[in-house]
Amino acid sequence: MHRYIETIHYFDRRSRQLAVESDPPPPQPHPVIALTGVAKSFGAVRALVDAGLELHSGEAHALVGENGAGKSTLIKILAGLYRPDAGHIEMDGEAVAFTGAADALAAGIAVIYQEPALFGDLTVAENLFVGRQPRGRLGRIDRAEMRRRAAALFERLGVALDPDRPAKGLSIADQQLVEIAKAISLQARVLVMDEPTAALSGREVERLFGAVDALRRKGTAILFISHRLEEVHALCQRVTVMRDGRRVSTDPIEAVTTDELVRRMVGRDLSAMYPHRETEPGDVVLRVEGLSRTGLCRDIDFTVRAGEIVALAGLVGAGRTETVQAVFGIEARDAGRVSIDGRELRSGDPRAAMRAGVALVPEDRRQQGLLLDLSILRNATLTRRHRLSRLGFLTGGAERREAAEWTGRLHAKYGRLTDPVGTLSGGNQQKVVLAKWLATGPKLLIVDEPTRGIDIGTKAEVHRLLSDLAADGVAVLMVSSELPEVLGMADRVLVMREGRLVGELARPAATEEAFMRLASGQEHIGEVRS
Amino acid sequence: ATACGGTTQGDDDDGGGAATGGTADPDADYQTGLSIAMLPKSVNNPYFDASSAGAEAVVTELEGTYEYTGPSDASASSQVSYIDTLSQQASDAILLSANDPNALCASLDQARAGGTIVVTFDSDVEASCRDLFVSQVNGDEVALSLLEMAAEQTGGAGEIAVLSATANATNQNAWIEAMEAELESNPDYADLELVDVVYGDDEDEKSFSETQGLLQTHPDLKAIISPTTVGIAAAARYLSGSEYQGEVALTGLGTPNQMREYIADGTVTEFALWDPTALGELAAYTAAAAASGIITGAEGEVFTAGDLGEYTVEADGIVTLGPPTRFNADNIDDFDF
Amino acid sequence: MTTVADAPDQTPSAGTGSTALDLILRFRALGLLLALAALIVITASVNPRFLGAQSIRDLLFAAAVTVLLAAGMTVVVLTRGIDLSVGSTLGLSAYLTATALSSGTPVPLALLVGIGAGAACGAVNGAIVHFGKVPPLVATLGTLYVFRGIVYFTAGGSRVNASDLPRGFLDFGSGAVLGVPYLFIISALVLAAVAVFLSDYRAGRDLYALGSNPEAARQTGLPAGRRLMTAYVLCGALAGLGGVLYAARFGTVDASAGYGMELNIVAAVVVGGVAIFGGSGTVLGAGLGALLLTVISNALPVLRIDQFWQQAIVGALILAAIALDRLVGLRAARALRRKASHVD
Amino acid sequence: MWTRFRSSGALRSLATWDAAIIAATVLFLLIAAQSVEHFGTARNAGHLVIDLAPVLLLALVMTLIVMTGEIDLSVASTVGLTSAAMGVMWNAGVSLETIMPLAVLLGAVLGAVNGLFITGFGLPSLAVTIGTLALYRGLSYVLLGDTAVADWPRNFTGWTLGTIGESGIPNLLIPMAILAAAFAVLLHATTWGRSIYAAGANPIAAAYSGVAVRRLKFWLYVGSGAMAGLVGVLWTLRYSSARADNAYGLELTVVAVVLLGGVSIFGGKGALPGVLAAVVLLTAVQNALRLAHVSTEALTVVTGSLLIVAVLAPNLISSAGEALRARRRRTA
Ligand SMILES: Nc1ncnc2c1ncn2[C@@H]1O[C@H](COP(=O)(O)OP(=O)(O)OP(=O)(O)O)[C@@H](O)[C@H]1O
Ligand SMILES: Nc1ncnc2c1ncn2[C@@H]1O[C@H](COP(=O)(O)OP(=O)(O)OP(=O)(O)O)[C@@H](O)[C@H]1O
Ligand SMILES: [Mg+2]
Ligand SMILES: [Mg+2]
Repeated sequence: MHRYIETIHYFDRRSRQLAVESDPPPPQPHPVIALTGVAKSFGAVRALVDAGLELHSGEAHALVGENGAGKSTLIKILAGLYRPDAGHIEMDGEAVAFTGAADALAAGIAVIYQEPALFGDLTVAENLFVGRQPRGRLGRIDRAEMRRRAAALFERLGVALDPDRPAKGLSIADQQLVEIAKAISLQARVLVMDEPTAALSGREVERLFGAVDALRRKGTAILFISHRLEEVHALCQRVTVMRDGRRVSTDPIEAVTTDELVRRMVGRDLSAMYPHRETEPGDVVLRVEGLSRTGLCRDIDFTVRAGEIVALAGLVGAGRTETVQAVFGIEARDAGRVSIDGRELRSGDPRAAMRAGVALVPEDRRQQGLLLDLSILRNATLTRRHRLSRLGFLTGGAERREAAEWTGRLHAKYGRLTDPVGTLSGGNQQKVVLAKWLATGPKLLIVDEPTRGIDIGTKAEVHRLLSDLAADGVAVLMVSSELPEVLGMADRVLVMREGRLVGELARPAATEEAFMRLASGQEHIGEVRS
Repeated sequence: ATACGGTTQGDDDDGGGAATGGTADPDADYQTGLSIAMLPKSVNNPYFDASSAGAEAVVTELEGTYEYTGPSDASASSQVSYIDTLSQQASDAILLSANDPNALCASLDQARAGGTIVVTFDSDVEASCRDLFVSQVNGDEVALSLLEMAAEQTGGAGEIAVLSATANATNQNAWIEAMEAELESNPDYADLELVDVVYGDDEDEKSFSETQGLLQTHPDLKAIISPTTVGIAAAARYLSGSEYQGEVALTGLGTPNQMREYIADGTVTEFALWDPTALGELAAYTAAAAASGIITGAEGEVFTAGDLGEYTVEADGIVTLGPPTRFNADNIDDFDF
Repeated sequence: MTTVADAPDQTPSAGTGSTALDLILRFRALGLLLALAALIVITASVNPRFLGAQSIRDLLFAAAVTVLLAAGMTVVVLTRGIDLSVGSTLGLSAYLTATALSSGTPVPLALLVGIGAGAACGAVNGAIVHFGKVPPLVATLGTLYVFRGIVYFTAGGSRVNASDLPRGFLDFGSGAVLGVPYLFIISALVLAAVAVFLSDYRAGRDLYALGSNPEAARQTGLPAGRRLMTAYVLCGALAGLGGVLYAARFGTVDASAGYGMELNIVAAVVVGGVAIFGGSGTVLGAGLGALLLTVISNALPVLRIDQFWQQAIVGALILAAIALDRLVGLRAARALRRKASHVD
Repeated sequence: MWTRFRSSGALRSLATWDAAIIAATVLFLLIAAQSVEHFGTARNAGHLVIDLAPVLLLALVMTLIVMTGEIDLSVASTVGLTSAAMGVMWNAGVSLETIMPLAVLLGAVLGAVNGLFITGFGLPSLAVTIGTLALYRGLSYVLLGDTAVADWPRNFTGWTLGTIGESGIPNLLIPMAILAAAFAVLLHATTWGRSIYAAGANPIAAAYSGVAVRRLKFWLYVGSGAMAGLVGVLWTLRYSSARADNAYGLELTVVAVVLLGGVSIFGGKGALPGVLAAVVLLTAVQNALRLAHVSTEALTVVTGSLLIVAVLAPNLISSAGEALRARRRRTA
């Protein structure tokens, strides 16, 4: 609990530092845009049940909620990408129905999506203006003009990107910056930002806020989604909280403390989330020495002992995923040793790692974790197919028993084992991924963002599961972007920055300030803006 | 050897004929109600359309049922399926122009076992696999008249080249062989040199570009002989549009309708061909005769093919239409096919 | 973690990316040009007549149709598509044009018939792909058979002979100015037009975007349907025009016109450096690819290389071309990655 | 109603495309046997079996390859090249007993070349196999040029067309059936088959789950080549003619039946029974149309249309289902 309180105080301090002088927006006859009673389901998943939102011009409105609360889905409905199953959208009091992104754009709604989606083969400048390139004589594209505008835009945002380079190969951060520049250049009436700062550093965030606030003052309505509450306080005048696809509340930002916000988001006392656990770690299971991958991570040394939960923390883009990928061997390492129980693993050979008892629950469920079109059965038993076979032949029975057992143990909810796994809710998908790896009975369990996009209940279950495994002597290496999770679960926290291991925090010493200091490389958290 | 498309050890044990067994009754009449089908190298080919017209006329005259069927690509494997189909429909006779001398044998044997008479025309198969072969002309005659024309048009001296059809075409290869032999032996042709043989695969475009190739590789080329209707037309069209028009002589086997304009514009002086319609007629008569037991395919048997007159079966069950007709500015307008 | 102010020295220093990109593009074009030049020089040194006016004219004649179809194919491939039906489309258009002409239709009208037929075929493909959500490979493999079948139906065994076509049309087909055939001039002009369309017009750029990242295209609200239709119709129309040129050049047209041409065209496009999975490549590259393949098939006989070797060599060349492309691509990617990364 | 339709496993499996194609095939055979003269005869059945042999054999491996999201357009050229090579060896006096295994081996090598370019250098299989399509066909012309080798021992050529005793069952039927069964088991009941589906459904996730995707694909191409070699032997003996242009253009037919069989060109979806049915259907339809004196032209159109419909139909059905469910939700 005390750790959690600290979080809040830290947030509050930080928000004061970031805060932009905000004058209250003039009262509006109609909200620019209003959503009421919106519902949306994806097969079994009810992403939105009864969501609502009002945006006034000239206000910055925050939308907060746990992972899977339905924020992004709401955004995609606003952007015309999804059709709501129920509810309606009004602009200036007029009912509207968007059939595609084009409609929403035409109506003046610009969106920065959670996952940057650029055209790798086009230049940065073209990515900014695709579909609306400046035109010269005979309607031909005026490249010089386009470059000029791009440069000006980057100037304003203080981004040092060459407009003529291809978007392919941009870092996540740079990709996000391009998306932001693009949205801002649209001069839209409504600017929606879905976790735009997830990949950005303090300075970039400030510049972004500067630009956004300028737009707001000109009357643009801003919808801002973020898991960083200090930013919410810094930028926004009002805040709407969502939980499990429903609107919980909407208030002026001064009216709610961060403390209260979190309680509403989570719907229960956070400190209850992390099962307490007394561990006396056993022998070293994983030893990593001088691990390097060109351009991604460098000279990483650490160990994980049996029965220990070690967190690999850092800001998004710090290279944590790259590191664990190299440990598991899915990506070859350029230098260094990785050994399990003292035996070195061949570089770039995940099968060897699996034989040695390593399991990796990857960061991206849909891309790396599951065969979405195949059945739960197939997915759950894929990693065990050899052990379930006799002379290479598989008898359906054994597979079914195995799958049923593990999905059962994890309380996964589904119709039939033969349903395509893609039809499950995010949380249950994540459970299938966990099931397929726990079934291998690993010595070392690596989990990368184990609770990303899964709902609050499942999250607690996953946490309990991890600590139970640790208690049974499994070595657990956890990558997570959620600070409370990291601090709540880990015995030791390894902090990464820019592909390097910059420090280690043992349990008592692991506080947000300590972490932030290491992770952001800013010696004194108090001097962010210097 | 080439008669078997290049195989080295062909076996011509039983010299065709007798396969139908029984004895011939020269005085018998043509049966009516025979079902006769023509199976060309490929449908969509004007030359075979002409033959088909001839055959159809005969069959209707004999009050039989006629069918013209075949693959759209000139490949042996697809011809096989059609032979199988026909033999199941128990046609009395098949008139076949083969894409391969051997590939069809198995199916043909089956067909003949089922009592179907197999008469090849235009392009033969192994003698053992068919009852009779209706040859457009005696192979040597063609070769001779082609060389004759080439010699006349080149003044009997200089480089000549051959633009053939597909590389496996039995008849083409036979003619080319005969020409080579004649060039060797005949002193009149001492100064003629056959410098190259290229294949246009009976495709207009390929023949066209092969002609280009010839003229570039052999600057001193005096004449091109193209013993295939597709080839000569393509070559003529190329020459007529090029600087070689009138410089390089072109002769071979072509249809008057295709060559008329090139005779007119002087690209071509003289070329030859038998009448494919007549060939079709003769094939039909031969098949009908065999089906009616008038002939068995044994050497020396005689039968009457309507207006075409009387024909004698030669060795290996071959029936020959006669010497090719030569077409030039004087007579070309008398023909329309 | 950022590539910005914190560490200006490590930013993707201006130009690096783009020059790397330019390098690839230039290199591809360069590679093709070098190959072309080498081939021509060698051939000419073996047989000077290869550079003779006549020979060059023949070469351009042969290239005209391939270049045209390659241009069309590029447009489709850029959108992650492919059109295997171009050969059949060309056949259909060629036959319709020829019959129209032989039945006394004025040339301009016949021209429209040919192009129209092609465009119609393209529209069918586009509709099946976009509305039917059928993968392009499958859809056009199907229409390859269907269109060819239609040609067989209409043509049967008949063949339009040169003598049936108006003199003017044939003269146009075999005519040339300054040794350059009209047909090639047309192809060249069309190629240029398509090139400008793809590089300088929004619709053109959209095609690249669609091929590069369909999901992003959806988010950006690009009119995917309209663009796809445009691409396939354009490809079909060019195949149609190709059919007209074919008729003009060969004079005789039968049901087999353009049979089996599709794979050569795809090959030309691939050799020309257009990514088979869309998004990158230029129509000029494709044009060069087509030209290169034509030069090869014309040079090999002149080089007295056994004609039976020709196809084999073409095949080997295709492999070489895509392998080279991949190599260059990897190099560039690694360069960019190193520049983009903040980890020194 | 739609819910019930979806929720019943049995019905759902019936609704899958390969089930549909099997039903269609059976139906067609029955109807044709009744309505088309000579179709139902044992003799015709024999012809059918022999006619579909090459396509079926090639389709077996092609199915696995397409299942992994790749394609092999060079199979027909590989058949041609092995056939040509057989001819050369035979002329050189090598015994047929030696030639046949060598031919299969050659096929495997040619397949390995494809595999190397695709998995080794990571090149798109479509482009690579278009290249080898030209290369292999070209090489077979280099080997055999314009000649054909035809004097194959009668006892071998006879066997390919012969029947078991008087039973009227073609000799080819048994081995083909065994092979087909073997591949069905391989794909549907072995760890290897699971890996194939995984690699096709999502290569990244497959790799994360310990599937050696590249190695898997490489060996599939080797297998494809070997099978093409086998078909080369079969083709040569069946037509007792080794020629450079053997099996020209067959690759498109093979791809067509695989897609017609309900295998997704993007990989991960499909089943072997569907493909087997598709082979029978396509061959039977063409055979029946020929017997019914339908023109060659029609055959071509039918083939193409079948292919498009095969993929179009499920899409239309599913999108119709979507609409239905959407409406239900709105009304609910
Ligand atoms: N395309 C989809 N298909 C199926 N389920 C989906 C889809 N998109 C979202 N979901 C599910 O809908 C729920 C809400 O997803 P959404 O992305 O809106 O949550 P979120 O609030 O944006 O979470 P986060 O904070 O992680 O972005 C989740 O359970 C998710 O798994
Ligand atoms: N597609 C890409 N191209 C180039 N660089 C990339 C790409 N993706 C990530 N990077 C860089 O690699 C490093 C690690 O990226 P990544 O986001 O996977 O790290 P991470 O610590 O796993 O972050 P998270 O797991 O929170 O996403 C970052 O510096 C990022 O900029
Ligand atoms: Mg979200
Ligand atoms: Mg990560």
